[in-house]
Amino acid sequence: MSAALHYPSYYPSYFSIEDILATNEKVPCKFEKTACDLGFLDPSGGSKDLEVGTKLELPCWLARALASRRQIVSCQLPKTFRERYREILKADAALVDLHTLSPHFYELGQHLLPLAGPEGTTLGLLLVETLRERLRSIMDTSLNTTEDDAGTRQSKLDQLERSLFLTGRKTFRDHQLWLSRRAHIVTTSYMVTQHNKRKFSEVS
Amino acid sequence: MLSEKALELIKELDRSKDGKLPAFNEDIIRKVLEEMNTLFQQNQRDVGEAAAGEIRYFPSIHLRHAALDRNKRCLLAYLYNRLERIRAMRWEFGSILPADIRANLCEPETQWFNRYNKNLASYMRSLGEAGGLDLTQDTKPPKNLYVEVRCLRDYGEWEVEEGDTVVLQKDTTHYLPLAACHHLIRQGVLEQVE
Amino acid sequence: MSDNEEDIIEGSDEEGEAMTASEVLQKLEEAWITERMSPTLEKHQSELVDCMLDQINQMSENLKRCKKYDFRLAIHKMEIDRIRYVLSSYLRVRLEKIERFAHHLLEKQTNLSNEDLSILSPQEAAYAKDYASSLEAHFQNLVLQHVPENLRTFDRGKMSVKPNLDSYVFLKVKQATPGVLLEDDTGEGRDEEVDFKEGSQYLMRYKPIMELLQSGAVTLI
Amino acid sequence: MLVSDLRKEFYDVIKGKRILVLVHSDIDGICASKILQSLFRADHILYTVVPVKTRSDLVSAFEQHREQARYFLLLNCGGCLDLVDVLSPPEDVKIFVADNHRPLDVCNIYNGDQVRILSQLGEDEEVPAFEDVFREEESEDEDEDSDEEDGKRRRFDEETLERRRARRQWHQQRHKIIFDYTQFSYYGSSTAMLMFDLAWKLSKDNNELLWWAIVGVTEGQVFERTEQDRCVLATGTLQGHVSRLNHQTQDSQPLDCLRITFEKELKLALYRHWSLVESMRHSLYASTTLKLWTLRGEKRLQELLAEMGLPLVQCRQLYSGMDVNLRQDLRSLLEEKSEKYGLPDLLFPSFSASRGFRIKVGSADYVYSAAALLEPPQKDITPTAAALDVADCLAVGREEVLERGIEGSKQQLSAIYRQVQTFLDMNQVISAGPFLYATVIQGTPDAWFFSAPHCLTLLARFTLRAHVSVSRGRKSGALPLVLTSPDVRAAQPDTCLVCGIPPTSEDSRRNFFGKAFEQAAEKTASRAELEFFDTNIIRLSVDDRSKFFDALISLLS
Repeated sequence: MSAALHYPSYYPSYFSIEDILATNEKVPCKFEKTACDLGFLDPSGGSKDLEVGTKLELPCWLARALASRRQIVSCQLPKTFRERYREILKADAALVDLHTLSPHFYELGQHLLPLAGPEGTTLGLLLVETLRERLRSIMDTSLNTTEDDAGTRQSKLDQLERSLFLTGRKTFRDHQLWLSRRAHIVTTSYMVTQHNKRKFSEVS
Repeated sequence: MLSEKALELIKELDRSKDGKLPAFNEDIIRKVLEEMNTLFQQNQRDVGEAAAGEIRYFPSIHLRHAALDRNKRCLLAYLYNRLERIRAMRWEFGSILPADIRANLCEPETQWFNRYNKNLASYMRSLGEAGGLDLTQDTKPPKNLYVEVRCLRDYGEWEVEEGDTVVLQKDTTHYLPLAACHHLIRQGVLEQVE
Repeated sequence: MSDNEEDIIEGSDEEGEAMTASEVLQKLEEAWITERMSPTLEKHQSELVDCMLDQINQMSENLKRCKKYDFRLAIHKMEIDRIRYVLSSYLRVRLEKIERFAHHLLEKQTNLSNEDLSILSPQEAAYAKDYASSLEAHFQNLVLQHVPENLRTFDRGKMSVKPNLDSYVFLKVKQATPGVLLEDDTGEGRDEEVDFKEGSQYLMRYKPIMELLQSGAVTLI
Repeated sequence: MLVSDLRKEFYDVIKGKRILVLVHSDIDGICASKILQSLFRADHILYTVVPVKTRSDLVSAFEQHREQARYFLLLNCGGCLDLVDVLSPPEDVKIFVADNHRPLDVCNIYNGDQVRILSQLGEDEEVPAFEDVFREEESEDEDEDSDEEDGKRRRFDEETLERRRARRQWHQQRHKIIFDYTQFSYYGSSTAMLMFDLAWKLSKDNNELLWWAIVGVTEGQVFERTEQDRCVLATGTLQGHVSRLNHQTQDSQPLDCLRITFEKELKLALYRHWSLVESMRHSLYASTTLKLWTLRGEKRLQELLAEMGLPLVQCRQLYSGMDVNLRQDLRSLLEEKSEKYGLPDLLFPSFSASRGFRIKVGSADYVYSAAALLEPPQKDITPTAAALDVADCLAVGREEVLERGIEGSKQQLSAIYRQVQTFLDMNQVISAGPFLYATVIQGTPDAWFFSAPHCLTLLARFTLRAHVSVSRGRKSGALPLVLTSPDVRAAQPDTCLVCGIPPTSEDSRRNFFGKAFEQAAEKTASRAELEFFDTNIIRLSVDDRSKFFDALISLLS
């Protein structure tokens, strides 16, 4: 059934692996209230409780939970989304190695929106503008890269961009196949091929 | 940090793309469940205190609860994504999985797979009035009734249509009705020649 | 077309609306393409499916009477294969969505006032039910029954997978429709109105045209 | 029985049935099979194609599929065996045979209905008359007594005696006739050509099928299997088809389609894919005529190139890198000088295929490539898989397989060249009296190449030519050569392959070694396997080698 032709756009759900990974990125937080008996979460501090004013990098999912209602913590944007990097991205977004910067750049960015406070609008624009800047070259390379090059081309892309890149490649290949009148050829299931390959390499 | 074990499960799935299915990681699941129980008990205790008026416990309760939710999400996502892959395998390998893949399924997953098989089969049977429609066939738009195929491994005698059998021996070439040999191509026994 | 051929293709089709087999097939193909392109599950077309399934079964039966190695045999068989492919592909895509959105679809189903509005065919509904409950049972069995009490529920509202109605789709207008309201998705109130002209094609978000699709005024391409 | 109308008596018979095709792993056979497969597909005739390499392959393949099909077609195998005897087919099974090996077994030729031979016999092929090789025991009375009918009735025992004498005489005569008939093994016309002819008669011929027929014919030509006059005839016929199917102008056809041209071609192996110098060195004809492995030969080559005005640098780089002008003039330049340098046959009429903007490939290049694929240097490729590779390399659009074969062929030719040089340097070609004799020594690194029948034959031909070209006496030209090589490909250790080829002075390509090997092995009870359909090659136990050769010498003296 994986042969279905439609490519649903990325839309995270409760079970989305990507989303779980993205929400695990760290966000700098400051405790505004004391959290009793949770001192062990701060490897540098030795106290039993997490005192008011403790600065700690918390995963995004936790930061959001604590910042939302009772404002147990206050958050800062991770440095990738702060002024300095924003300038770099504005200067020439297409050249930035987004993967090293933040492998889940766009997705994390969206999760940060409620935490960004007054910077929210800027952050939102940054996400849109960055993708807009980079999209053309992603599309271009995904359709015009040799199989060997594809790996290096991908290495500087964030997760969302990668899925766009791969979708582009697959569509391109399917189109090629169709042009060469080979689209109707029945092939061995992808999983079966992979499975046989693995079995073969285990044997030899 | 809390919920780190649970994340390991997710990372494990993330690493093993390409349709692979790693062995069911019961060990980590147990550890996550233990963490959850500990968090829960600590919260029970603090909730008791809080109920008695100690509002300073609220932040910790809140934090632990978030971790409990996160753990639950990771566990369910782990199960869900594994089932997704197992489901995909039904369409790729057919109703019987290769032994080494079966070995990586836990018992409830095997049961789920069987139930899925049954449900799918009865759905396909219910289509139309005359015996249903096999949806695992016809994966590509048909161009020819017959196709030339090559046999990739020794498979032995095989019935093409009623009464008509062919011996499928490695490196032999055959011209056969596509509808009949479709699933053997999907399973990697035959290869369609262009 | 010879009488014989007519006979093979037409079979017996007396009841129902007066639609020729090729009209049914055309409708089915349209539904198929729309289904493939739509981000969510469209209304089922069981009548078309059943009709076409009947048709190919009938054709197969008729072909059995034909002489073997009649060259027309190959052509008719090919036709059957092609119809069967469209049917299978259509039903496969639906099944994939039914599985993905099982809980979501079932919930919609229960809120229905009229059975005719059902998106799922009766068979599909049965399938979805079993699929959804098999997932839940699996979660219960392995995780939920072992976690602290207050976490044991499978919260359908929060956890079920929903379609992305903001996806963009290509569409073709079949009936001219003036004044289609396109809400601004950034929420800044820059809503727009578009007049759909017959035969024109658009690329836009799915949500605003959902109803037009259901009414048959547009079709996805 | 012999079938003359393939369309009526073969194609129409199997239409609508399923047919099992057993094809010998040679290029002509595979080409023939590809042509047929294409025809069968057009008519929805279900088939199974099984490649076979040896006689036991044939028997086991037949047994395996006997239950599944009623119609069998044997391509380039089995014609020389008494098929009813060897395969014991069930009564309702029909076996069609199209084999380019000769002589065809008389039992097949005179079989009533079950075995049907599609190959067409040439006018020069004389098959013993039916009554000379078969007679029914009951009817012999009348036959023998006829001339005595008018005489008076003799005494019974005298009559019996006479009859016995006659019978004995008949048997002796039969033996002689059969011996004469089977003494030489040789090749008839190409089976691929035969199948193309069928395609043409069915109006289903096209350039692709024609190309396969050309490659099939070219195999017989390049490896000097088919008699020369037959080659000329076949080339003429093919040329007719080529001009018929390629007369449209280039513009009216899609760019990517296959185009075939007929032209004079250099008898140089793979020169379009190699450097000119390398190609000449590794080509049997040029290399042995100019003695390119000697210092003098090398000088003569340089002289020749200089005279043609070809800079050495250009000739040493890949042909594709050569100056375009030089490439264009190469053939005419070489043709001018060929006479002077003793290479009158350097050019021969041949065919080449081109598709789109890809480089032109000669039919001989295809043959070299396919031959190398058939006997791959990689140890993990089974013979059956190799046969499929050959089928692939012939397919339009599978240039990468062709390419692989060409590279493999270069390796093969280089190994042959090195081995010939060793033979000559070490004086390892020895006269055994009635024939010359050479052995590839156990442990030779290239032995893997030579443990395959086709490459071994090539080596034998190269060795004999080279030897004759350097030996002073006239006598060596009149001697055949027997070459042995350790059979490192075989499953069982300590066996070798023995290959015999006719003398160079002989115009005819008939080969008497098949029968001679058989008799020598029989006489000495050697452990020999006469397994190959090319009977001039056998597999022999190393321990039995000396007694086998003693017998062979006495047999041929």
